Amino acid sequence: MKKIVQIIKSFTLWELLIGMKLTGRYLFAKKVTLQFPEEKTPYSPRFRGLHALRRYPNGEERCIACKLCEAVCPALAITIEAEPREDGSRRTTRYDIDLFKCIYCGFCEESCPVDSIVETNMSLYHFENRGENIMTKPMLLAIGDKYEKEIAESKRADAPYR
Amino acid sequence: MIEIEIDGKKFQVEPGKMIIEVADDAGIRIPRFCYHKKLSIAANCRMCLIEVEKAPKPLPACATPVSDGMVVHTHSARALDAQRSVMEFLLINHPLDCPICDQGGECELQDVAVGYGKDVSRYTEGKRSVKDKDIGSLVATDMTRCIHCTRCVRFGDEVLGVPQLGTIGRGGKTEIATYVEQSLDSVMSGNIIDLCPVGALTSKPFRFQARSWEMEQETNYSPHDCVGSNLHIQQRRQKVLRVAPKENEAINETWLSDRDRFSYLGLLHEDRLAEPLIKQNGEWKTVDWQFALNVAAEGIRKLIDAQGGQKIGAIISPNATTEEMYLLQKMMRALGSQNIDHRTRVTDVSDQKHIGAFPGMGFSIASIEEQSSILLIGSHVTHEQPIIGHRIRKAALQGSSIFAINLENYQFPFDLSDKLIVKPSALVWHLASVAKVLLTKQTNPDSELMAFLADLHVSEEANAFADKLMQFDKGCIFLGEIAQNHPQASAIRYFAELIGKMTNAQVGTLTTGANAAGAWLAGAVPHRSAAQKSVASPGLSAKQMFDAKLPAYLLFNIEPEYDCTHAQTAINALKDASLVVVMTPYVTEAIKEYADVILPIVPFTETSGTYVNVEGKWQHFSGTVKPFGEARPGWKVLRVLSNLLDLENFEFESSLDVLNTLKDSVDGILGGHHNALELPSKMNLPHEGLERITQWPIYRTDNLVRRAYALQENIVNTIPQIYVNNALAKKLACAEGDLIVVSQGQASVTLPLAINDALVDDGVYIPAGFQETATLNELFSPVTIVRS
Amino acid sequence: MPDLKNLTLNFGPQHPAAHGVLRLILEMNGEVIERADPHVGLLHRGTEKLAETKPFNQSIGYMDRLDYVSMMCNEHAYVMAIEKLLGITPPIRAQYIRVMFDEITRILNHLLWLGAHGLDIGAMTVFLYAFREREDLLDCYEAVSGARMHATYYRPGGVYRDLPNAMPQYATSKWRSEKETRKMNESREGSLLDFLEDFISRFPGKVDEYETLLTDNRIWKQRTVGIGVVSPERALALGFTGPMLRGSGVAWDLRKKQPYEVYDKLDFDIPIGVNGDCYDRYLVRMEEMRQSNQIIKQCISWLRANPGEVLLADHKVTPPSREHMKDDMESLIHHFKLYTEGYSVPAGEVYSAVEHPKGEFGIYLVSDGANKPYRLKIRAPGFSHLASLDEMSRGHMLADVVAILSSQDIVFGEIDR
Amino acid sequence: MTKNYIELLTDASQKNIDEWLARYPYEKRRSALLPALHVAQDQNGGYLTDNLLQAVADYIDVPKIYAYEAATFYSMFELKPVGRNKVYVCNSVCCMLRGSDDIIEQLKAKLNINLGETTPDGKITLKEVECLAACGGAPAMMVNKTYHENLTSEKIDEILQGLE
Repeated sequence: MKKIVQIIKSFTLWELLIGMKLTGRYLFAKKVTLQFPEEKTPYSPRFRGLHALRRYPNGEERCIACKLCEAVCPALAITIEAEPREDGSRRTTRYDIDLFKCIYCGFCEESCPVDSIVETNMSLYHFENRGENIMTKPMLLAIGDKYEKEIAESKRADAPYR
Repeated sequence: MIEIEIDGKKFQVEPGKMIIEVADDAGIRIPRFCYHKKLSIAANCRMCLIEVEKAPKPLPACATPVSDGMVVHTHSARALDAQRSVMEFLLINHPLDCPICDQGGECELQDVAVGYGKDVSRYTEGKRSVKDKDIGSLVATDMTRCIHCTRCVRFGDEVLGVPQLGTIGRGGKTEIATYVEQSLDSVMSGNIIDLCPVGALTSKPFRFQARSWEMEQETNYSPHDCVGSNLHIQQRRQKVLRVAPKENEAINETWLSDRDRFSYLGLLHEDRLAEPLIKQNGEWKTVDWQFALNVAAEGIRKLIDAQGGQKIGAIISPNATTEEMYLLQKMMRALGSQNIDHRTRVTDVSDQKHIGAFPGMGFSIASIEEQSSILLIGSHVTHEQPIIGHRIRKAALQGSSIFAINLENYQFPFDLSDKLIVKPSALVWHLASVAKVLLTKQTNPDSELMAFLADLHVSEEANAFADKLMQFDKGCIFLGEIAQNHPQASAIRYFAELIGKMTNAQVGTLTTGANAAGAWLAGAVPHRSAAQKSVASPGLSAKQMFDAKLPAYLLFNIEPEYDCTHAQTAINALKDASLVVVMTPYVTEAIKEYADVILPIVPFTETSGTYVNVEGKWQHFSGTVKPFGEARPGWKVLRVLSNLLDLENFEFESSLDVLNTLKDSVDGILGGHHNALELPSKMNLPHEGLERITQWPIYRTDNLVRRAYALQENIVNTIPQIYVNNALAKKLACAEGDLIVVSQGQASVTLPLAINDALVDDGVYIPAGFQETATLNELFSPVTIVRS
Repeated sequence: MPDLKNLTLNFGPQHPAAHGVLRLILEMNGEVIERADPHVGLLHRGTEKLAETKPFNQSIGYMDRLDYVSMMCNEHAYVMAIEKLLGITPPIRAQYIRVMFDEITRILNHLLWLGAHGLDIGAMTVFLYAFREREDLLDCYEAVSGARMHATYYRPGGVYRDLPNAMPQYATSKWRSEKETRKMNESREGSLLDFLEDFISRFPGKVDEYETLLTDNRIWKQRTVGIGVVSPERALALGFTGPMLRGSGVAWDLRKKQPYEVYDKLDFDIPIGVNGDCYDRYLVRMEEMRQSNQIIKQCISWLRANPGEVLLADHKVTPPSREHMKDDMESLIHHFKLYTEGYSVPAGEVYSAVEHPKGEFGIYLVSDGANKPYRLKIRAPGFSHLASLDEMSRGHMLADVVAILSSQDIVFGEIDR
Repeated sequence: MTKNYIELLTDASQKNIDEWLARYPYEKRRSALLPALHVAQDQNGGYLTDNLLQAVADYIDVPKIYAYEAATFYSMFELKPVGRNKVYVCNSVCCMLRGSDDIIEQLKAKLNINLGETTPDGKITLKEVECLAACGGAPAMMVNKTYHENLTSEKIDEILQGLE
């Protein structure tokens, strides 16, 4: 009996028909794809994307040139130079992140004692020319200024876990 | 010898040693803050608590002497518990500064906290804060971070001998402070940066520049004085950021003078020359090396064809490396000139053929501590060679008697048993009279000498001084900068040698510059070529070259207006010369005025080379960073220039090649001895009236130091003024700050008056090494003063 | 009869079926493989040497990039090696989280393998289906670590952060109404565990779908049954591990044989094959996904019931919380030192291995007492699998090489290191 | 120009210090610092000035920082002008347990000043000090150079009355 069933199935291409039925069902099912870029997948507040340097609400830059991020960076992507600012405080004169070297491990953000360097949830950026991969201090601060609201929100959401 | 046991290991130790010393020798690590092997024991940090069996409480390892049969546990539960508790206490008031603190990463407090402390704090109360102190241009303070180990206080007390720091207040309100806040006026104050285990005292010029883990360090040697202090040059991305001492018990122990520590600040001064320059039709043009060297070689060749090789003079800095000295003298001699010298400040060279392999010490720096008596002649040793000054202080603390014959009663950090403060022109006179007194006490005095000194009137002071000198047992005599630069230097040497012979003391010369010994051995002197070979007809000394107004000069790493005696003569001679080739790291307007070709060479951090210190110790180093711009190491420039001049035997491939060629023939030669000096022809009577006294202030000694801004701003740095004592100021009816004119023959300078009561009567101290004073010529000569 | 010569064929290193940068030198007699010589090393990045120059923690991120489809499992072996040397045990909750993510990773890996395997043999659909499921799991990765692939999530002493209590949600757009969006967000209303639970309840059905498409499919069977047969003896001799070994009928799984973390507390089965051909290896992996689903389910219920620490509170090794770091001295010092110098690991050597989706992934770590490894050796399962390609494909047709290669589940990140 | 600060010390003070100096060998002359500072303080109406510290240091021939260290360490030395009478209340463990807190409160209220302050009429300076070594008679306080032990509220009123 089993054998007969198998022969019938074999001749009727049964397993292929079953498969077609499955794919046929999906043909009419709702699409799971999104209309990028108008639609985007949701980002976790922990997302590690493009870097930014943040400021305090009073406009003072947070970074104090402690160089922990530079030290902890496994890819040696961060280069910092510092000197006393006019008011005697410790500030960077150079803060470069080489995005080609960066491995987005998030250690810089973890190490930062003043929540200055953060990885935002921006993952969409591109370069057109050689050299644009180096993010300088003004560029990083500009990103921080522009997206401070979003950054603060995601950092707040994740704060209880850190 | 007694036996003790530490952590299960048995040790045979000398009684009287502290446990921590035994543990350190055995490599057993005990945490500590206040203990430092070069300082006295304070036992106030309590970090080194360890368990000793049968003792009721944990004991501080730094202050517990060993005893027979002692059983010590450094890592027992009890010891660790004690250490953990102490650590918790120490951190109670420590501010959360790590991220902004320069010490972070090389901080003993961090290391010990991680190694021996708890990992979370139980302290929730407020922390104290302490106002920062301004203690000068070299050391930055953040006193809130202080943990009161008092290392800096003890350093000032014991090592510098100028107690300026102290602990004020009590308990939780203790602070380290200077007495009503003043700058540290010491030439070794930078060492408190190394001593401070936390970030309370850090280097001001280095502030916020880099973290310890970013820098790489290379061993190098001090390029400023004849001591040859060992140092670590620390660089990041090809920029020297810091200099730290390298421990060498035989030379600088763990210390470093401020000059050696901070001179790196001048390395990348804006004067640094990046590319060769030549003067064409009165205009300066930047050219490439090939072109510049060809111009220089062509000029030299033309001059030799026209006037002969002996018409060229070469003057090299005493801070140049031995290799550079060797190559330059070899080149000069191959060109047919014996005119090479490194003694830019020396006037009197009449006895040069009698000087041994090199003027040096003949005994080791470390053995200075063992001398029972030391006589300083014309030497401000603590400013000229701070490390030697420190060794002399250590000798004094151990009971040696220190004597001085000087032009100024310098504030030494040790007590002088006796001193003679004399006028420049009376220096020889006084030495001779001391010698005479000593001579008369000899059983069998040299009759020729006695006859020579017969007319000499011996003052009461000299008599007493000589009497005390007689007690010399094992002693030494140091000839300082003034003794060497004095117009009668050879006479001074003669009498010093004579006094030495009669008092059983060795005579040492504390030479100027880092490499005078190397210069003599390499042949950078007019009367001897490399390896002490005498030349048939000696050439001219540096001063004689300028006096002779030669048509061509080669200058290597010097700035004659600052570095040379008779600066004005030198400048005039250079301006009149038809060819002046200057090899220098720094270019100034003054150099541009007389030079025809300027070749950029590099300072000591960018080249490899060798310094020979005053003991005759050869110290080779390799370059720490890449040369600045197109500048090249001096030895390479000299080699290529020699090649372009078609000279033979200049195929050196590395500085080691050069060194080996030289060293094979001179290895093991010790300096310091003077062979059969000759009696001076006659004794000049001391001059009546005012006389100039000249010295190179500690931070004006060479082109690198002069450009180190923090040293220039330091309180120790002399400012160009005219210094006289109170009595003279009164006589002149002048007050401090009045502008006055000092004339010396035709030349004169106008500068404010300053009072220094330590100066000899009738002595007018006008420091050298400044633009303002370069118009004067003679270092020690009569002057006249009028109010401006 | 013309004179026939063997043809030497260069396969890769830029061939779409080469699973990365494999360069395969094939000696062919007509269409029959005489010899297959895989050349490796084109993706060599010196991970082992690099690790010698960095503090221990800084290399975690590089472990992700070894087998870049089973990221957290690589990390797992590495942090376990460090933990063994340090003599520390992570909190039990961290162990459950690790096991859960190891199994998520296993599903991720097998899904990718399934898709690629299908593509190689000519089945397009299953690739799309597999990647649809991968999205959800990558969302879990992102929610917990912030990265969809290179997580850098495991740390010696536990995992960096606890599981989040909220999942990010879709926003409305001009393409989707609020109602539709709400529907999409249905599974995202709760915590990560809720989201994951929703997934595992759906997932067995999805596996059924894949099987519907493949298991009985005659083309599939023709391409895989009896292809690349390895006997149990040869499998052991060749150093096979994981599904490659189990496909040949050897019941060997580190999760059972040398249970690490909490595997001994979990209920799951080890599937094994019979014939040791590509088809059996396929079946084994399909069943493994179902078993992983089972393990995840158990982990979820445990994690729900047992909140707690996920990182050891020993701040000589793990960084203190940010709150502490900002207001107490000891914590700040430890934070500073941990992120610059790292911790020192007692001298010694250790081998730690995990049952990686591809087999036994091992880390051999030698410490001389410093803050960075003295030597790090990575045992990549794929390396010995690839080495047997010659033996497995000899006598097969050219097209079978592709099937064999993809049934080995080769990823060059780990082979070239 | 260095000023001669020693002149600030009166002849009597100098003589007094000489007596102290005579008790110590020359190398240990730093030991005379403490009594010498007392002498200087007494001479100057109960407090020391910077110049006086310098004078004492110069006189004993020790670095001035030594004098400064000692004067800031001990609570018996005042570096600011004080009242005619100094009231030092002990607040170490024994006295605290026996109620010195109340005594301090009472004194503060009565004199209407805070710790470390002087009454506007310059009569009394109130200060809290560490152990007076009178634990047996706690609570204790020192008024000028007299000890008062087993203090009670009434006793304090009495003592304050007696001051001028």
